[in-house]
Amino acid sequence: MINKIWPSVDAALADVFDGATVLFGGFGGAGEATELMAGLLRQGASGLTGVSNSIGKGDSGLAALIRSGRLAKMICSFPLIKGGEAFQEQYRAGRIALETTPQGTLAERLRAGGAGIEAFYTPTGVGTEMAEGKELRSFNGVPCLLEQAIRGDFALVRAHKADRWGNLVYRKTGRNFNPVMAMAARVTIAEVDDIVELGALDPEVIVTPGIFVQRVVRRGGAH
Amino acid sequence: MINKIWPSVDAALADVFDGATVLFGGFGGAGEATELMAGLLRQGASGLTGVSNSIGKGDSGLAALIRSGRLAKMICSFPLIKGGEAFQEQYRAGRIALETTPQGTLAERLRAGGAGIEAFYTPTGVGTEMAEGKELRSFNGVPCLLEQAIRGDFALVRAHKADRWGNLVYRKTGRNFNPVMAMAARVTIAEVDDIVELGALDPEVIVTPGIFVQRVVRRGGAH
Amino acid sequence: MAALTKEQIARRIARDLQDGQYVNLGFGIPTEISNHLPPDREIVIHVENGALGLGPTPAAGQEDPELVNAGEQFVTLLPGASLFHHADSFAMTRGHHVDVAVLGAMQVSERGDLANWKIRGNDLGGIGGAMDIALGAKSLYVAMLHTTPKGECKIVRTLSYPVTALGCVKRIYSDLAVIDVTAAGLLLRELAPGQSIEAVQRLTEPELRVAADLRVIDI
Amino acid sequence: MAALTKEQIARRIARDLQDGQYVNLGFGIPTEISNHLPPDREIVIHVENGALGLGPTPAAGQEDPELVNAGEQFVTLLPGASLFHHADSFAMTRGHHVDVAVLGAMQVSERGDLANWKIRGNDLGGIGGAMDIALGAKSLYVAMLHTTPKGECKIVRTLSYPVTALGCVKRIYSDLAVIDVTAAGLLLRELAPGQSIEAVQRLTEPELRVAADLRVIDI
Repeated sequence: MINKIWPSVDAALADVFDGATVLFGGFGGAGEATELMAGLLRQGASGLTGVSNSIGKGDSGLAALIRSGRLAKMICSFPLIKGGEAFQEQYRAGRIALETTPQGTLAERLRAGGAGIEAFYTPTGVGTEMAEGKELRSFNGVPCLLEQAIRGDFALVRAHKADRWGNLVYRKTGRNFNPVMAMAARVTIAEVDDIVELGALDPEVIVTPGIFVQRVVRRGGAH
Repeated sequence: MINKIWPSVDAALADVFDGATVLFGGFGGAGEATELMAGLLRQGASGLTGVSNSIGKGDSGLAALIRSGRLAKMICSFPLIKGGEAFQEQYRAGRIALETTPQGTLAERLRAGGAGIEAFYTPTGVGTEMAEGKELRSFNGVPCLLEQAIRGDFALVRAHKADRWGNLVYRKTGRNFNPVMAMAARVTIAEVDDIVELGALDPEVIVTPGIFVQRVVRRGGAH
Repeated sequence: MAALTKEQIARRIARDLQDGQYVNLGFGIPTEISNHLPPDREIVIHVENGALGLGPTPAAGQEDPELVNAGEQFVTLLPGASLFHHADSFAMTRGHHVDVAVLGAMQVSERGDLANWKIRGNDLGGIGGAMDIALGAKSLYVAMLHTTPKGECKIVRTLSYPVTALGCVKRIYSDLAVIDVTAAGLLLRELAPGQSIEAVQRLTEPELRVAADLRVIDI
Repeated sequence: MAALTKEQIARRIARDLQDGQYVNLGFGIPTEISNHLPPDREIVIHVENGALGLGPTPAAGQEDPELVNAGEQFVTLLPGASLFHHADSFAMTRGHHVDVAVLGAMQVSERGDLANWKIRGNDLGGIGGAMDIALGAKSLYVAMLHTTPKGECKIVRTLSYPVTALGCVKRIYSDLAVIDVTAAGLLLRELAPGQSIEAVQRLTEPELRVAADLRVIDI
């Protein structure tokens, strides 16, 4: 019997290893796996490469991980945001590397990683700083940059409901990066509001099929 | 007020021009826009490039268009199927060109066209006939072929329900190529079982947002 | 000689949005546009974080933390709205499905190059979705104050700020004027009430051509 | 000396599918496997035309023309099933999310190269999803009769039929044997009842190594 429901956040995160690449879902406070991020802080893995739209705010979640020196590198589209001092301090102290990538390119690179597409040509970023060191090539008269897939060892995603097969649905703009990150990681761990019976989710409305999800934890459950 | 509902198949197809590229949704009889295909036969445009998973069966739909000599070229993954004599006759008589592309590559090329991605590298087809004339390049040790986006002037898609903004939901495996074809065409015409009030489709379950759909016709309506 | 307020700029832009258009609104003045949409038109607002069909700002107490726009402000959905993930959302912009995007700017060049993401000389900058949106919208409008707080020209011959996208801006709406970017250079189409061609030209680095039907912005 | 029937091949393969695996089944013998899945395991069947979690063939009169598999046969969905479009479906295969694919074959080489889509010398062939699936599955199994109807070897040193994918086959299940493709060549693991190593070798072009624990297929 397939049962991807894990009893606790800590159990689900136990095998995150030093140097792993971790994908963090969420945008603007919506769709963030806050309990998994807090769990990762307890868990202690370091030297991580983080992939996320931004670098976290204040002193919880991704910002807390960064402040604790657990990330060696960030790949993101918003390294400079209000409340993002944790990252800025680490960055200016030379303790964290940064790869800035346009938001749409970030989403597409993750989807490519999940879909087995190794690289693609996009017009975004041509003529900008983002083009530095990247191949420039035109197709049908459209100049494009070559961008490569991103894959994660782990993805920490937030969803609304899950079943024991790992099927996920989201809530409103909490969806954001979560579905493409779920595709792109070897181990996707989903933090969800509710766990429902198998069959309770209409096959037509499942956004992330369980094939992309390895572990599910319920919010508000045991650490 | 946005109203993408068109009164008839013939009106919705009136501007299909000679030489247009037309994307035909459907797989194995599911999700085929049969009334739009019959309408295109009446409409008379010729020299078309068709994009579809197969080349149609028997003597209706795509097969009827091909038998009538209206397609100059097909891009598909199944040019040889039981019941596909219409295509085979035209092909062997040198009256239709063929580009065979693996099914997953076909879906991805259409999605790329819709997403503004001009080209991508995929491992599919390396070492096969499909590699002929295509650039071969390795990423992270994975040999890949360069494949280019496909875009259509028109897409004839089949869906289950639509609203006047053109939002679509599908039924079961009738979904298949329809959502990526809707993305990839300049004018997407959707043939639907039902038209519902705006707001009747839950925003969470809409598969094809209306931005990808220009015209909607109801099945069983006027020609 | 008063320049337009930011709200008046937003109102002016709103009038140019057409029934049925899909529109992406950036941070700052552009966000304000959604409060001034013509009531007789259906304009579908796209946010890159994954929704089409935004409605008005929610009433106090009605905010949903999982329903925000790209500026992290609470929003609502209209009937007909749809939700989707980031890759699909940027397929809409990059794939030229969005009709109009309105973005803020630090600088715009006479060729329509846009700079709006990073201060000159800064090591960090938040690019977000600006590059994808600037390049992908069928028409890109810029909404901005005509000069910096120090009075420096923001409409320039060549960008000195880091580029967002090249040759993308179609029209500039400032507090002083409405200016089209054309193949023949910048075309002054409208002036704020009380402004003169000469006054606007003094605050604009490239030479302005003047439209035959130059008008005063109706506010 | 009876070889296995196609149904027996399908049964034998079904026994190797593990609880929780995502499995794609090609045309022919592979399709038959779904009728022999171990009842104590949950195995999630993927079809490339857009569903996960296929159930048994529908009862007569219960067929839904919009619910078919890749072979255009009517299917059903189990609780837990999901539906998706073609690009997402092939993301599952190309992106190495599908654990096992079972495909038919015209030829398999000793290096695990697969030919299964086009007759030698034919101008037309239906490739469909075979290339994507062969290359993307974590483990690719082949289900086939050991020889052609004319008695020609289908397991060969080098493919003479058009290639589907190179180096992709992990295991071959035929009516005569179960053979692993290993870095050191083909390894004979199981024989059909009444078959001998020598008899199978005679019908197999490359040299077979024989597993230390060679067994008879339990049917």
